[in-house]
Amino acid sequence: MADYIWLIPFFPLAGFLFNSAFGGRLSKSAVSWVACLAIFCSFIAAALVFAEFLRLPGAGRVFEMDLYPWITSGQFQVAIGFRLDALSVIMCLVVTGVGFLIHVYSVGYMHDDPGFKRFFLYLNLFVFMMLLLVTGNNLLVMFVGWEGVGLCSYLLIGFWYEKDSASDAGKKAFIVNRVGDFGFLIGIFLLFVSLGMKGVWTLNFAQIGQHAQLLDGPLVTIITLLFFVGAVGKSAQIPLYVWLPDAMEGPTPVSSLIHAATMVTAGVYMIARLNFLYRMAPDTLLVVATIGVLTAFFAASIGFAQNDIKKILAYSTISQLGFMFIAMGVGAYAAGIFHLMTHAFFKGLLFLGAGSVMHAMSGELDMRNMGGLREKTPVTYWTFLIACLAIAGIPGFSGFFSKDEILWKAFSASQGYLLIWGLAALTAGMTAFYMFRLLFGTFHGTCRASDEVKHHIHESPRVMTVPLVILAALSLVGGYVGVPHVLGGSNAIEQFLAPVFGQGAPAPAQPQTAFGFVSTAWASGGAAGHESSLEMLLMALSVAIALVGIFLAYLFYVKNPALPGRFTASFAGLHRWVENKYFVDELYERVFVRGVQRLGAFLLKVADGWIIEGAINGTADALQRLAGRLRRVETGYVQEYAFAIIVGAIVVVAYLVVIPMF
Amino acid sequence: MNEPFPYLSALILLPLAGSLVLMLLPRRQTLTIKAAALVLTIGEFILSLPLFFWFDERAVQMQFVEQREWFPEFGISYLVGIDGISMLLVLLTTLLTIVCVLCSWKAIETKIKEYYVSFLVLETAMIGALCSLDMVLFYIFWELMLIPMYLLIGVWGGPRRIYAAIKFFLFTMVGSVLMLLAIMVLYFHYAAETGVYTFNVFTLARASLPAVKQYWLFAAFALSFAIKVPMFPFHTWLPDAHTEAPTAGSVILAGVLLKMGVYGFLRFAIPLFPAAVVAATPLISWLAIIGIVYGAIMCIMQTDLKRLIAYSSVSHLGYVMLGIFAFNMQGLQGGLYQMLNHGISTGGLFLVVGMIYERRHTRMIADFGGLTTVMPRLAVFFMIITLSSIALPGTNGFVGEFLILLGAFRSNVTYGVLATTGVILGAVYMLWMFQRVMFGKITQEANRLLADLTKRETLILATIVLFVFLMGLYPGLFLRKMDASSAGYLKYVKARIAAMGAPAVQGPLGAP
Amino acid sequence: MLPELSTTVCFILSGVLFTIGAVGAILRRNVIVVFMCIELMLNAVNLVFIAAANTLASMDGSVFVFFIMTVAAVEAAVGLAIFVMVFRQRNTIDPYEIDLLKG
Amino acid sequence: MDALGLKDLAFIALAAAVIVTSLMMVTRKNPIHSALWMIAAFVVMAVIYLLLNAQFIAVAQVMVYAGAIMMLILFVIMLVHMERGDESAPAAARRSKTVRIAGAVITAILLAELLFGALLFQVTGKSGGLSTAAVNSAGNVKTVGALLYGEYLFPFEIASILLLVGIVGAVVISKRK
Amino acid sequence: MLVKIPELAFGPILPELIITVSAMTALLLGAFGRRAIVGTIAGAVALVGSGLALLFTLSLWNAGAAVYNGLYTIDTFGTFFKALALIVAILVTLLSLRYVEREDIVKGEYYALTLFGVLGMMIMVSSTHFVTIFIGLEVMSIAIYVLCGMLSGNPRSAEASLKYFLLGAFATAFLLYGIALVYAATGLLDIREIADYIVSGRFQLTPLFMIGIAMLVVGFGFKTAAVPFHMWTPDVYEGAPTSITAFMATGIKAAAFGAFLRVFYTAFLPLLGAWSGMLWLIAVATMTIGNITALVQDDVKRMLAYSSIAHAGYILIAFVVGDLFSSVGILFYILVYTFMNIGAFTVVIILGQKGRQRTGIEHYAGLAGRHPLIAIAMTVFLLSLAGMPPLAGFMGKFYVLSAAIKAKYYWLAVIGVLNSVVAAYYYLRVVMYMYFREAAADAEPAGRPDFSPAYGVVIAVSVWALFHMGIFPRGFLLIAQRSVEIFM
Repeated sequence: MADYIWLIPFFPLAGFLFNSAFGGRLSKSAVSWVACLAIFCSFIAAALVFAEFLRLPGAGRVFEMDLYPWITSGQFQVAIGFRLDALSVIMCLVVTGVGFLIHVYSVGYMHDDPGFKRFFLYLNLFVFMMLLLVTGNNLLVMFVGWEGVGLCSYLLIGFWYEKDSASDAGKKAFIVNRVGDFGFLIGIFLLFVSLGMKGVWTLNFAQIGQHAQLLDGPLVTIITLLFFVGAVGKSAQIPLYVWLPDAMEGPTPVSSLIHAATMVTAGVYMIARLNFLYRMAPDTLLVVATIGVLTAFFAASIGFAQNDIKKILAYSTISQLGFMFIAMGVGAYAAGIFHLMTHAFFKGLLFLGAGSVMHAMSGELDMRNMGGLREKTPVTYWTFLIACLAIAGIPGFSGFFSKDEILWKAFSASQGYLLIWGLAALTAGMTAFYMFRLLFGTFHGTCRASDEVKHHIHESPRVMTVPLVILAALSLVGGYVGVPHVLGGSNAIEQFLAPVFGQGAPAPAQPQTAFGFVSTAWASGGAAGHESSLEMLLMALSVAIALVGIFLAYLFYVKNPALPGRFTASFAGLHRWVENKYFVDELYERVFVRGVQRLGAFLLKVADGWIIEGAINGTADALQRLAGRLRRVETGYVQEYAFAIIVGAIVVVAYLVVIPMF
Repeated sequence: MNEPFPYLSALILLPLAGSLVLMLLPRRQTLTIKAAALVLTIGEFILSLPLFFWFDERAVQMQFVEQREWFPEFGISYLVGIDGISMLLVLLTTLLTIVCVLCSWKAIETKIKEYYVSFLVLETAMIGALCSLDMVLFYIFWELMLIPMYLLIGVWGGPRRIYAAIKFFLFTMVGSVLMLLAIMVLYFHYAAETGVYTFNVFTLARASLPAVKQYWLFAAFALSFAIKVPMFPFHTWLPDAHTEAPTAGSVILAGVLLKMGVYGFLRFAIPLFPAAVVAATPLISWLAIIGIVYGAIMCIMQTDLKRLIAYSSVSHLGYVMLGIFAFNMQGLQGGLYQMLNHGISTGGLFLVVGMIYERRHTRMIADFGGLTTVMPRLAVFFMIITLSSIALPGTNGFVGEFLILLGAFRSNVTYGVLATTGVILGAVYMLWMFQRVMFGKITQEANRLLADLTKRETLILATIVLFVFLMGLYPGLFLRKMDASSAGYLKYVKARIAAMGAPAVQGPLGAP
Repeated sequence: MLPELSTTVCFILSGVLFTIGAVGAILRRNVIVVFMCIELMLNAVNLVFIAAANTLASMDGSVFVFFIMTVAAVEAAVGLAIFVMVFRQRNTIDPYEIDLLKG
Repeated sequence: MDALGLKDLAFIALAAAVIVTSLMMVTRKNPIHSALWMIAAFVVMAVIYLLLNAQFIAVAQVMVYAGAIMMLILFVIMLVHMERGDESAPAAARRSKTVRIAGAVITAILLAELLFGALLFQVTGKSGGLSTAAVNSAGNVKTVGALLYGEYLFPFEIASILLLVGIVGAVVISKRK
Repeated sequence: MLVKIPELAFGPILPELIITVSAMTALLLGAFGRRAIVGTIAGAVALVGSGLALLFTLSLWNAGAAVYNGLYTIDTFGTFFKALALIVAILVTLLSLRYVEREDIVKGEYYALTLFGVLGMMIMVSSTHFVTIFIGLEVMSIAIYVLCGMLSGNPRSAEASLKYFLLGAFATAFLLYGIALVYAATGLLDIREIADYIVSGRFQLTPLFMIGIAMLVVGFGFKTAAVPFHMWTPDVYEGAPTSITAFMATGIKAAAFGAFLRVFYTAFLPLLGAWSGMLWLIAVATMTIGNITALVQDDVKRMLAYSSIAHAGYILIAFVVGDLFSSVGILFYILVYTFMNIGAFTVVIILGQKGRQRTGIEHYAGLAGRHPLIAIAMTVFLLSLAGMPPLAGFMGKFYVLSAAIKAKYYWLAVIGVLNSVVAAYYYLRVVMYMYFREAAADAEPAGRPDFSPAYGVVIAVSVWALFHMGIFPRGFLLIAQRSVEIFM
């Protein structure tokens, strides 16, 4: 079976190639069938592997194969190779599963779009790249997928290329990601070269894992930080999150698939994949956790003041990704992956729901022009509600289990910190607030849309609602694979992932490092013990926070709709900042975009123009001027020519006779 | 006599003979001329294929060597041969020339005969320069490249073609004449040392030059090659030349001519002057890095498509130089590979721009926008080539760039990190360019009526794209060919450096 | 070996004459006078030959002078013909007015 | 040689005369006057040649220069009506001052250099076999003639071609169309 | 008694005799017939004469003899230059056939004078005696003075003649002064004897002698158009009939260099160190001023004049070096240079019309479109002048420069190559006009070029020679080497 794992990414590629070759001649539905079928095949294949894994003992749950040697240059030898283990198979299932649903949904959603076929081409390509990313057995194949999904993201964000905002957003996404890739690439180089200097020339995950102990601490810290820079870019963390909200310019299924469920989690996956390195670099983990929690909080705060439903979801995604990074940062890799999975369900669902709303509202996105959709689009409403509950962390829904696991780990793990937990918990409440603000604003109250729009409001077709329902079901039950021990579950997912992450065991002793004193100081308050009572207490606390958030939202947007206005009026300054996303985009625009442009203009004018060209043209001009002057010596007067001869004679005589005499 | 067929001589002479045939054809029969040129270039390509397939990829030494006495009293001989380094460049040349002939099919409407004659002469010169192992022979071909290119730019170029052509010519000539002197100094030095008069580059490399002399001679060689590459700050001829040249001229200029500079470094400057190489490595690396970043920043500011691509060449060739001067296997192979890539992808970009230009007669970015709507097929090709140019994994550009950066990183971490910033900037200018041309709404009425690619154009671009992916996904096919040569080359250069008693090149050289 | 005084005088005289001729040739504004100055320079040369021949007891100098005089005669013939031709065309033989060709 | 002998005095006097006459030739405004002064200078030089034992050349000098060339020159001067002297062309007027100063400077330097050589003159040359006495005994003209028709026959013949070229040239040039 | 009647050896001077006879025949033809056909016959006579003379000259290749009491010499060096002069004569006569017709030049005298000029050159380069050199030089010069003025009724031609005559006579005085001083210092007029004398113990390097050398430099510098004795060149080249300009630029320059080389390398080579520094300066000044001034010339003929000055500078590079290698370079360069210039001037002639030279660069605009073959030929000549491989101009530069490098005159070589870059600019400027520009709409009608098969022959021969000497220079270099071996 191991020899056939390359088929998993191959199916979508085949779909892509088939459609690009023959798509032009096929009907729309045929194209969409091929596309969906390709993904479904992948899903089946992944599921088969998963089933196989369940039969195998923990240690044997690794399939690895090299397809063919890719780049070979001296000691640098990299193959196109694949690796399926517990981690990647889960990722595969999520990607293909959610991906399949979204494909199906898209058949309905994109039905009238002129770029229908192109859309499915991109989607298939994307799934291929994503699968490459998660199944690659070495860093370079992963990087291929990494860049590939970036490309697809670029293409899909700019899908409606005629809209300037869309193509701008695509470009922004790509470039910001490239900033991250810069770190990622350097990380790869540094890792390869440092290992190479110890005699191990490899980029293969397994081999790196084997030989990771050859590297010394500071080096690992630097390498992991560099990788994290890549993750920050791809997973839209501070300071590189700015592309994700803009990415909502893409068609909504894209937002759902790429910018919520799969691609943006690639950073999380990468850290999980390289957990053996991160484990060796506690300082990096601290940075990861800090960035994660700050992003979570920061994005959530922006989510408060947005009115565009997709933007809110985008910030929420950023925020949730922050949670995953908290998990990574505190060493709770399994919890992070768990949250990744549940997040894929409910956030995918939320976006699809938003898409359904747009479908109903003739493309309207501004929450202020919605309201009261509950009756007209019941399926959307109910599925949306389930997703909101899941994301808010209401017990029983999937988000509850995964998020609480993270919070608990943040509190309890040896790398966990009270401050991080506190901020994360607060953010969880905020999440509940703005998600319900969204829910209430969209589905409750009176409809604020124009009459014409109002007239058209209708529930989406079956092909769209069925995926919604399936995802809703997953959002409901998806959490039960990771029911913690304290609630009587077995935390199946953590166990399943154990071969990859070890038994969730934290790194033994914290080496003293530069950050050492800080982390000890932070850690002093946390991790008091593992008593289940404490865990229960914290769980209750977080549920309470979530409920408070929901209540506040209810208060503000259902009970007393005037309140928000008054509230914003009294905090006008703060609101302005939040509403404008703290002017970060403007800052970046001013510093980087215009900075580079100004530098470029300067260089073009001064360096190229004045200095280099100046020197060259100056020489040419000087020659021309000299030539003009020499030409004027040639006066045409014969006696002056004779004069020159005499002068020449004098010089020659002087040189040959007079000067040697002295 | 069982002499092997002289492939290289045949390759060198076929286009020249072809150009003579073309000259005899009647001027009016343009179609015959074009067809003849096409047949000739395709024949040339087919003739060059044995080089690839019969190339012994395990052999370090030169292959397909031919040596004939030319001027024995002076030690000038007709000595040609190829190794893994030059072989692929020869193939690139023969391939791109076909593409150039095809893409000129409609674009060139005046003086058609002269145009193809120039092109064929240029091909002879390029292949000759790549195969020459005698320095005088090399120099002759090297200079011979100038004239047809000068005419191509000057006769069939854009509005400022005269300025550009002359600038191109003079820039290149300044460097090359000094190189000629350096060749002579070396020649006489060796003769004084051993009493043997020869221009054979491998024999000359055995000369034991004092370090100071090496510095001077290397400087002369390096200037010549650096102008051709072009390295910062000798690059200003390139934007003008590219902008004004006809499409095929730009393609061949970017595709092959610029590589001649790098090739010159590899074949001549580095093996001949090891002590100077050691001393100059930091300088050249820094110039390369500045070139990478500087070229990229310049691209951002350009309003003319061809100018933009020209500056991107500065950036890309900066990578190549950096890789080669890393003096390790990855850097060298990456540099070599990137040369091929650049030929394919930048050549492709020029082709695309040329196709747009043929339709609209403008290259100003501001005149476009939204072309995807009317030219979807072009958009696909353009996108792929653009992505290849920004080194997206899976395309050819990635393999080269990655290896170069890895090589640079191995030799000096600072170089590696600084050069990697080009990855970001590359995406910035390329995507911005693509967006401004292809995306958005059509703002100008003239663009609304543009026709999509014809079959001929599709064929051209499909060839390019085929290589983009072939070289990106299965680089082993090509890397293998240069493996032995590169390893042998590095071994040789390092032995030379060691023999000079010079300090090792900065950074961990390691084994190849 | 110092030569006789007369020889030295002749050499000095020749230098003076040559200089007078040369300077006259560049200063006078009549082509014919310029030509006469050149003849004077030739005579300075002749003087050197004769004086040297005398001192060195060699007749080659005298022979050379004979050839110089032949040449001078030929030059005079051709030169004056050229002056006449120019004068016919331009009605002047001021060398400062004969400047169609310049730059 | 103890004191200045008569011969030396004569040389110095003749030299002075040549210088004066040639200066007159160069400085006269009227070209006819210049020509006449030139005849005077050349005749005085012929005397010097005589003193230097070059009788043949002395005679030839008078015949060729004073006779042939001068007549030709005078003839041409008459022909082109140039007896009125230097004309002042505007360009010349502009330049005359500079040219004069430069001319003076040049005169000084050239003279200095040439005299520098002449004053340091030493007889280092290889002596020929023809001492004055030997030449005189054979006859100066005869000796020259023997050389011209003997050793120097070849250039002598070429000189005839040269004269032919001169004649043809002069005819071609001065022929009116 | 003293009369040493030389052995009348006509064999060795047969070429000279043939030329003389041909010249006189042409003269007589000119004198007795004025019809067009007579002129053509004169031309034919000149051609046949030159051709025969060339054959006989070449047959004398291996002969080495000093005839006429040592006043005339037959050796490989002289033969080389004689052959070159005769080749020039043939080519110039060929291109004159149509040109004199067009410009209505009196033909008999024209060919006669041309042949006399060639005779002068032949004598000049074959002499080892100052008397013969001088007489030869004068035969050549007088003929050329006249030829310059032969465009009757053309004030420019007359002016060129006047200027060349005045300055030529002026410079001759310097040359003679030099000879006289050398004579005074050595008592000798035979340059081989001078050489022997210099290396003998009795010789003293006196200022007088050095002034003599200096004056010789001035005299030869004038004939070879070296800076600062070059100023006549552009004016005279521009004003003279173009065929004569070609003759001057190639034949005279070659002959002058031949004599210059022979005198300095035979007589003064032991004193190389004393005068090579001066020539270094002159070489640099000549190249640089020639090239730079050529940059701004809008008249192609005048541009070629400056270029010929610059080329004299390149030749002087090798002259400075003074070894076998460099002498070979000089000869080869002169050979190459002859063909490039003859070719270029032929094109200039073709583009002219009666009474209008049409040498302004604007007349070359769009030539490639109108007359592609002429344009290609001109391009070949110009590129060769610029020193582009694989043309002979490159090989010429190559050898001259390598001579400099070999003798470690690095800076001279660097200045030389940088100059060649400057030169490339103005040569390419003409190419640019021919190919890149279209003739201005308001330009006078171009008319048909004045073409005749004879021009075609000249151009074809030149192009062939340039390619042949560029690609297979070996034979020519070996010949050159044979020629200069007599000095070393």
